[in-house]
Amino acid sequence: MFDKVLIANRGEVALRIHRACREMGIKTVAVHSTADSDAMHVRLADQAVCIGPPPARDSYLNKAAVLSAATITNADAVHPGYGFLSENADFADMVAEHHMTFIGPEPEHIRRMGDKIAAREAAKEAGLPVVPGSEGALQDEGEALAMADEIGYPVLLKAASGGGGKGMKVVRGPNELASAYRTTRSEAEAAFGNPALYLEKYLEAPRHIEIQVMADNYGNVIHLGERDCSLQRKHQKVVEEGPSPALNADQRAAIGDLAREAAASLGYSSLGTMEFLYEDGKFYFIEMNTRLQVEHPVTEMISGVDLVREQIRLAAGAPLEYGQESVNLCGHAIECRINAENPHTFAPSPGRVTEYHAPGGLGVRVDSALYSGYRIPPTYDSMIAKLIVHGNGRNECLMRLRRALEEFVVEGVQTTIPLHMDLLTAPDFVNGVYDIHWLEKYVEAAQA
Amino acid sequence: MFDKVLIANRGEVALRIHRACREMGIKTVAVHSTADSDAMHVRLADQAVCIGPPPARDSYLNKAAVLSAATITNADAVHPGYGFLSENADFADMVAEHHMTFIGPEPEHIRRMGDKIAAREAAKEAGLPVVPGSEGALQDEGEALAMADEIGYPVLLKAASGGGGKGMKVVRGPNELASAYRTTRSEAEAAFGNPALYLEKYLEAPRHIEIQVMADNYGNVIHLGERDCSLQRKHQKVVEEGPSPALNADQRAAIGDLAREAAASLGYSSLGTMEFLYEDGKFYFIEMNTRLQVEHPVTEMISGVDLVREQIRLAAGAPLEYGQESVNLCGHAIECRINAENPHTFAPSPGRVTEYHAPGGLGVRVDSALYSGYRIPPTYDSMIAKLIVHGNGRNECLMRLRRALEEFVVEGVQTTIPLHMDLLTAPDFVNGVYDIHWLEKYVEAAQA
Amino acid sequence: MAEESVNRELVRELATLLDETEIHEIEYATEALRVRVVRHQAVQHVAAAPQPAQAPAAQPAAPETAGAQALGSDSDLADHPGAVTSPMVGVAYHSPEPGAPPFVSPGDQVKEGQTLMLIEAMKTFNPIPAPRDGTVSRVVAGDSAPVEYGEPLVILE
Amino acid sequence: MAEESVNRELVRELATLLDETEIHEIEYATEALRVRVVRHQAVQHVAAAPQPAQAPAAQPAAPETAGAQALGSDSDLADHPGAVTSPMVGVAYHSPEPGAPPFVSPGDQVKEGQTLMLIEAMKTFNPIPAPRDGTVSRVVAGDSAPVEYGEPLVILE
Repeated sequence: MFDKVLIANRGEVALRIHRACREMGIKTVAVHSTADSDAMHVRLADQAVCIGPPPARDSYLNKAAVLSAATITNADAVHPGYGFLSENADFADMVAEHHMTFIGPEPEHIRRMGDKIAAREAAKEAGLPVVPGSEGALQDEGEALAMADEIGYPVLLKAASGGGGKGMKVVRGPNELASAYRTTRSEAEAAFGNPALYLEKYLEAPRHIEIQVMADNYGNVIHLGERDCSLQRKHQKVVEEGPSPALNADQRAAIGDLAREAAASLGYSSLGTMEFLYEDGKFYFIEMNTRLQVEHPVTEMISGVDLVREQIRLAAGAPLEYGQESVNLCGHAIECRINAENPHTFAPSPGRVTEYHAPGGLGVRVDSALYSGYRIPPTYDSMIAKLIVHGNGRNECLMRLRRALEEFVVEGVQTTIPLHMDLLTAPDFVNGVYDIHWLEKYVEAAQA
Repeated sequence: MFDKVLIANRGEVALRIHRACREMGIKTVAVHSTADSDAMHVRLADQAVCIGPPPARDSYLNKAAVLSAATITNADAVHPGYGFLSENADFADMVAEHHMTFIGPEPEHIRRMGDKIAAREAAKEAGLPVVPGSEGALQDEGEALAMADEIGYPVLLKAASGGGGKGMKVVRGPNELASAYRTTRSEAEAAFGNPALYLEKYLEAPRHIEIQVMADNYGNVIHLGERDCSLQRKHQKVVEEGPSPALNADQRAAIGDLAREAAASLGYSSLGTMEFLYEDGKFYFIEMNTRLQVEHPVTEMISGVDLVREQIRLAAGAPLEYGQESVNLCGHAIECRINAENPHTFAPSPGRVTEYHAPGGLGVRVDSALYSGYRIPPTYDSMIAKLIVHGNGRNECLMRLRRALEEFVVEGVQTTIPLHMDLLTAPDFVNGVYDIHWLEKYVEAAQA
Repeated sequence: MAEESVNRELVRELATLLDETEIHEIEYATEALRVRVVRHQAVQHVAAAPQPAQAPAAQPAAPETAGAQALGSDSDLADHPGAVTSPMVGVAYHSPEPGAPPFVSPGDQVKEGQTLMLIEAMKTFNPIPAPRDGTVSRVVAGDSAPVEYGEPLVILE
Repeated sequence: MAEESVNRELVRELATLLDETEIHEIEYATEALRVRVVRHQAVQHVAAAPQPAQAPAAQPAAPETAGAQALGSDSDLADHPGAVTSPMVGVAYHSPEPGAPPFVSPGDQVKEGQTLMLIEAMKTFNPIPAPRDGTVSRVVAGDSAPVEYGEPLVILE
């Protein structure tokens, strides 16, 4: 096992990783920008290294700085968290070249899954259903038109190197295709330096359902059920839950086994998430995340598995300690992402947190690096806390969520806690009847 | 189900009850003394009634005030929590006379188990092993001497109405008996108004192990495993854990079934705890608590059962929803009671909490009514928080406990957090090798 | 003003005003005296205690009572120097029996020991005696209204 | 009032009032006297951030550095007006190669652009130039010592 892990991240996930390491008896090195000197994980870590000024490109995205920090502190592994360098295959290579362990999969898997077209091909080969569409990058407008005729409108044009909802366009008929093709292509070029596009069937009202898998270096893979992350705003997940209100046990087992077999046939190791769209009883693979995810606590609460601990163990070459038959999903969990934003306009609200009081008691978990007096820097992501509740059933879980939100105090900045409170009064959410467009419409209606 | 529950308590347990009610959609009435106007449960409850001045006898123990508050707020049930009126059979009777429900067992069970001699007799009849000793109150010194000769020294003289460690004396030989008998008798008279004594075998180094039972009004009873509460100081529990490091699965099932059958044969309903001493593989019943216990979260964490919710359901006449075969104890849990006391001298340390920050993350639960700026009144119990951690095994649990204690911030008053940190470095505790005297000796050695 | 002694009442009054107006600083000067009171921002000592998110239910909330709904009204009058407060939780009655004239009305002169109201608790009616001679300036607790411990019943001046 | 001696009672009384009213500052002036009592916030803004309970491990902790162990020493010198701070994380070297004389020593006059140290990061050696002319008053970072971003290397005066 590792002696010392460098945490190449900030905020709640840095604290999450610190906690896992601390509980495993592993020393931690925090790296931080000058804006984060007072961050909680910096204070708790065994060692801390300032790696640069506030802009992420000069600190948290600065591969040389992170690696130098790992070198001078004699860390033997680097945990990248999520975001920043977590899906940077070159960084993973560099970590290995420096004789340290990157806590994640092999760089080749990161690289392959980071390219949307390659990922889709890999998924198809591995037996996963994909959204019908072009087999590779489109040659030209003509191919796009022929393809769209074949699979039927509406279709979606997507940048091969896109992500975060950028470089996408819905085309509802052949008359729109030519101009959409040209626009998306130049957007893709501008945003990602790669104009390659592909085209696929556009699903009208799918859910976003993802399967958590966990694989060791010896070919053993298990899945830990699904998370329903359909509640999104501007392609950012806002609320996640598991199990999905839309699946029954047979569907869960079927897609879980598909994901598990796919990971095995890819030769994948470490944690990973297969993301699917789900519509009319069918799953369509969209991408695979080769890292820890923000919403991982949902799975932890229903499976009893500490995913970060397992991720570290797997990276150290430990085998999975149990098989699929020992995975026992129990109860229901919901996670709310709480952002420092105006709950109506979503304008960021950085600044000093004058009071912070997290809810407690049975079935309530808070993952947050906030504390009273902490100043939320304006430089980074606005997510400041994750509230995760667990209950025996979904209804118990919703009731618990309400009482926990009522107890949550964050003063001095605006937060999205009121949005989550409002959601609990929305019959569609309470009934579990929502798709990936639902929240966007709900928010628009509330703003109108 | 009830519409409105009056919470006849204060502090963390009042908040615990409020949370359970809130999650069940039941309105809450907080009652409080003038010293507790700013208490968290008072602020969170749907209604609050000031019932008297700070001394407990004039407020929380004032039956008329509590009942009047219930009457004027139209509460339909009263939850007594633990301590105060929770084991007062007369109060339970009065609640019933006012056509409200006392959330607990029938008054006759409270009454019977509140008298140590009657409880012992009831337990024997119900098939529970008891510490060998006198069958009832001792007639005189002569009977005491004969009995002690029969069961062998050392023996313990105990006040029939005693509790909290008062009115007890260990006698190591016949020469000490006469004077001990007279002293304990007059102490019992003075402290409890009842000089009746009984005598029993004194166990040298037992563990305190208790079984949680849950019974409905229809004769169904289940047990939820044991809690090991051997870590005590001055007969107050300090750390509790479950499962006990001393029991194996067969022993657990055997004593659990005995407790379950005893509760059934007693016609008991509601939550209850059978407390045993455990030495050399044998259990000895000592008493039954007919109420919610401080350490109930240990059982909640390993069983997944919300005990307060169940207690309220059972009081409303609902049946148990599952049988013993569905009880699935999972992992390990440890609770630390955190008191506002000097961690070395245990001198109370009331006052203003200038900063409060509870630990969070996976497997960590905090039950506390503290908040930054709260003033801990000097009038009541010094317990200010319970930290409960859950893990897959005992070692994981201990590691998690350490990291959670490291994150716990309570400033402005002294707390026993450092004592708990120290305990984690004590090999006996880490190895689970302790009895009910161990902590007392550990603390004495640390003070020397 | 007396040179040696602090005008404590004045300072307390300014502190109260500071609270009430949510101002951070008050400077108050007369020819003889200048007083400045300051409260630094933010950390209100009770601020971390959650406020219930639910709207108050059936009963009328006391004005300015944040958090849990207080029982009666005008509980801020409890600090009034002339307030006679309830020594117990119960229901206040203005008259000895329904339809009878009230024990006291505003403007009445009362003697020490004279009954001002009855408080019913646990089916017993407890007379509330006037603690001193005075004039009833206000009857605060409503007839047949629930009252909590320490709640003002009558203002006697 | 007595011109020379402090009216301690008055100060104590104001201090008590400060507590009682939870005010942070009282200024109290009469014609003869002006007294101001202030209590600075108890709440240090970072106070809720947990402090590690573990003693620092092998490396020497920076003086006055609470919490996580800082890498180098003298990090409080970073605020010194003459400090030349490290633009990167790495290892500081005083000389161009082992055994060679150091680039600079205390007392040396240096010209803007003159190399003060090398910082090794990712196997490359980065010269740290003097930002201006001056005299080296102190060499802060040790030879072959790890340095973090912003850590003082040399004091130039």
